[in-house]
Amino acid sequence: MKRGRALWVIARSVMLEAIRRKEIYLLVAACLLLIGLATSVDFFGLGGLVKFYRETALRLMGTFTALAVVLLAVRQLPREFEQRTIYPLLARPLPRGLFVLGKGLGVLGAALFCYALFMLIYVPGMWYLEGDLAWRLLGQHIYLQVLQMGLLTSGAFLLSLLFSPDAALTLGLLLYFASGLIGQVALTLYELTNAAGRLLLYTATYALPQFVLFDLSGKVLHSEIWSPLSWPVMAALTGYAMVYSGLYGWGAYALFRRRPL
Amino acid sequence: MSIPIQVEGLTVSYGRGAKRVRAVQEVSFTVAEGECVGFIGANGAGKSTTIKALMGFIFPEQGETRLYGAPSGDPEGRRHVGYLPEVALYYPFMRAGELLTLYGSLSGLTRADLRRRIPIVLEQVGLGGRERELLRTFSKGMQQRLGIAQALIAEPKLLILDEVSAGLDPLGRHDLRALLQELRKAGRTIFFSSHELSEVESLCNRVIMIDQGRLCHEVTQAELQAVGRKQSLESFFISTVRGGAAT
Amino acid sequence: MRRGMGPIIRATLLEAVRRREMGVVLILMGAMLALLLAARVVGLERPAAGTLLLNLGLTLTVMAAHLVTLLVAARQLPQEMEQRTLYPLLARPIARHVMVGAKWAAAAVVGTGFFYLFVLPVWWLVPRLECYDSRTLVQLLVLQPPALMLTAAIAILTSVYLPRALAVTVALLVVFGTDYIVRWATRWPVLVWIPNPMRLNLVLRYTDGIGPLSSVEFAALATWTLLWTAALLGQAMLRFERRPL
Amino acid sequence: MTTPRPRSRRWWPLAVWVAWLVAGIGSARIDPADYAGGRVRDEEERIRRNSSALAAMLGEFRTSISDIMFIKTERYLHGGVGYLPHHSESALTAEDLADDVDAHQLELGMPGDDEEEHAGVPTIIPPPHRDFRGWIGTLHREVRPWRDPRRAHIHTDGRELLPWFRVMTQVDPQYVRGYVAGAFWLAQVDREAALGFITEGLQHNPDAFQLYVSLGLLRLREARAAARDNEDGLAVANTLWKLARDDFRRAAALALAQRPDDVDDDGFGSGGWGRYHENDALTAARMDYLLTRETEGASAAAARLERYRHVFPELEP
Repeated sequence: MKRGRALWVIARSVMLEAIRRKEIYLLVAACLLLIGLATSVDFFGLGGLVKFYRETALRLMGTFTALAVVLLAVRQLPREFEQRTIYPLLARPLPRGLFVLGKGLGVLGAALFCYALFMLIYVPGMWYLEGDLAWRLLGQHIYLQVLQMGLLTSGAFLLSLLFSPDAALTLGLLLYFASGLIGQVALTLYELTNAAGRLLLYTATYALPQFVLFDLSGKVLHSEIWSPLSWPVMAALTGYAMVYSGLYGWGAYALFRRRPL
Repeated sequence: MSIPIQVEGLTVSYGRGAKRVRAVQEVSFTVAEGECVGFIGANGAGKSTTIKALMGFIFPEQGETRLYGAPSGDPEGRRHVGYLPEVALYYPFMRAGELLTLYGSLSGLTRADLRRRIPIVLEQVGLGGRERELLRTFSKGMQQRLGIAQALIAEPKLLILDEVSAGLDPLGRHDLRALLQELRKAGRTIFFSSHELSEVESLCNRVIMIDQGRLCHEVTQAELQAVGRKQSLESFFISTVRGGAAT
Repeated sequence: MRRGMGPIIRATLLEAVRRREMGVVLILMGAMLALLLAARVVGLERPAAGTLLLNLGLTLTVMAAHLVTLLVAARQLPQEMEQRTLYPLLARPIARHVMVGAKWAAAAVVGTGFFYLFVLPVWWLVPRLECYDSRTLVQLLVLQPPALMLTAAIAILTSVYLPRALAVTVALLVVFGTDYIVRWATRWPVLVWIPNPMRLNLVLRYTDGIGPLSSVEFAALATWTLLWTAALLGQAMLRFERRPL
Repeated sequence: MTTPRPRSRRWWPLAVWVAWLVAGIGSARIDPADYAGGRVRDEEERIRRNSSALAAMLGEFRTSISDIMFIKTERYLHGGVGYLPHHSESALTAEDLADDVDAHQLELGMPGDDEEEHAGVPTIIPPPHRDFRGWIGTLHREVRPWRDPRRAHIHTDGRELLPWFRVMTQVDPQYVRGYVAGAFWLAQVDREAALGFITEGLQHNPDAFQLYVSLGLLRLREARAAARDNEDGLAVANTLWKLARDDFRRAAALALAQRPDDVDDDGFGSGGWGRYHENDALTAARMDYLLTRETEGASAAAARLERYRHVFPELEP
């Protein structure tokens, strides 16, 4: 119970900071502006065309949430060191592992807040366009996005302890946005390379987070064709996210634990 | 030669609308060549704001501040000034020598000047031989010493020091006092704020007191000596601020 | 160069080299070079594959150079203010706009150095199996420094108005997103007043085997970039001069 | 208030505004990506560039956003499944439209319509036996729209492609290909709107003969509908036939004027003239001949045929 409370207090402070610093609002505002631009396109006066809106909105929400998560996550731990706010915190009877976990949950909470704001716009937008919300697929998509944010947060924490905040930011954004591309290039290169190269590609595929696995937007978009994912697949994806988030998070904790303050 | 420091009717506010707060109101004073003036006041009285306005870091709502006749904000006025900020961190990725080279070159020193001056100022502040050390390894007190060194590097005619003895150990404070005495004797003009009133008492020939953004008292050397015979500057300051009687 | 710029540029360069982020990007770019080397050793059979690798390598180099420039530039002033290292600097007889100019120049120098460090190895490593116009390559190489100057100006401008993380986000959106946004300008003409450093990216033009820009086009593009840079940097200087610290 | 800015820099704000204003105006005029390959006005060039597997993956690296949108329409048509580039349905040219005036294929929406034609085109996400990633690959195929390439393609409602055609032509009004293909899909739901769309395309590209071909074909379709539906339909159809004939005639005239002298047997010539141009030009000439025969009689048609056969010997009565 006490630990739970400590977790909550730390997580809440992260969320408070995120919300008070207004960055999230700007991200949301920019996103909404772009979605607004998308809906302002007149489609020859035809009604019932929802895929354009769906795709634009889902793509923007995914991108902006990821941006918010990376921006928030990479600065959490380094800033505590830089501004020396970590001393009064760790002067309490608080294990360092709990501290990292609380920070991670806080970032996740802020990202969820962000995503919820987007959904507040997306869902009425779909109603307005009289499109099918495809709520089962959409629900699965949102769930996978949350898993992805967890993965991104733990990865960003690890990066921020290995590198300076700006380097971690650069790397985090690069890994996230180029993840799909890296995967596709690896698929092609695998055909071309020799045994050593193949081993390298195989290792990289399993070491790097595969963010492409958490983007169901393609199926949400064409929901009239695709059925929701089966439970075993959802379970496997959940397992993947848990294991990899756990590994990165544990790595971050291991570095943080041994770090002289 | 123009007057080192002139402050006339200085008023500075922070914030906007209903949250607007007057930090300094109609403050006027001057500091003449060769004077050593202490600037004292309680926390939040407006000392740092006045000094920042003097340096051109913030802009007055009303009034004017001048350094050697040039309005604050004009780089020319800062040509002969050495300044120590209230709280400053110095680039952690630099070495002490590199930092002083940076500040020295900006003040117009040549390479030859720098080669000559850097060991001297480091020695003066008690950091002799630490030229090659990275600043991230420096303690708070050492950073403060380095701050004094950067203020002195270009042999300025006027020194403006904000909370000069903050973070120094007793030995450091003693050394600092000796250094300031020496500079004063050499004819430098010194204007500094401090909470160490004994320091102010022993160094200054004039003390300016500020309370809630307004100048509340100016103590000349004669008065200071008179005060010194009866009571300490500290008790005088407390009675002035609390009672408002001394004016 | 204005007096006072040199030492500030030097200090910024020192920081860029000594802090670890440059190391990371260098490692990443090194990994990419290794990949290209592998492709060269294995041997590419289809000319189109060579072209795409060349396109990818050059594009990533250009983007990484802009990213580095942007991050270095957007960090400078907010960090100096946060850490209060700005006070001892501005206590010297240098004007504030010189300080902004120096920070801008330093970021552009870092980005340009980075760009040239990688663009030539990339170009050399990828087997070039199709016909490319080397005059276009020269133009590509010449136009990148102004493009990076523009990116630095965008980042500096956002950083004098916004807190650091926000400045980085907005600058990222402008630098990498404008290319997409301005293409809507036929519908919303006001969008042409968003700067677009990626317009000077001639990588695709080069890998498509298209000839160089005419001298008029080239000069127009260069002038356009300088104008943008001047406008943004000038605005940043004006703002910083008026900003209470 | 004291001014922190020295007098000498008072002109700065004005200079900044002027620079900003001029730079913005320049933005509208200077675009190094504005060349035949970059905006891919030339079909042959586009197919060549996008024909490799890497091209499909790195499509996002292209600067031509209209081209990216065009590729997107192909994906939409296949329910989001990404196939390696091939000559797919939405990549229609005016020539394809001519073969398809009845639009019998267009009541799509179900898989298996054209199995013969499309099965076997490789997908961008490889099938299990060609994927080294093991279970990550399996998950990838589950999460993303994917279909065994040996099976026939899925086809979705073509209407949903329309917003992209609208946007791509707004973004790049010179993207003739977008007008042609967009009008084709639009005609399925609203012929009036399709006519308007082509007309808009012609306003921006008065020399694009492909658009006149599209216009003629649209009128032809309208004429057939009129003849079928109305009581006095034949009269209406007659008028429309004449209008269509004029469109094809104008298209043929423009095409012949633009056609370079050195077109070889494969339809390649200088000035970016490719097989697609050649086929569209040929279509224009053929349709002009047919409609002239219909509306003006055999002798007038023969005269036109004679004129075109100087350029297209393969044209036969």
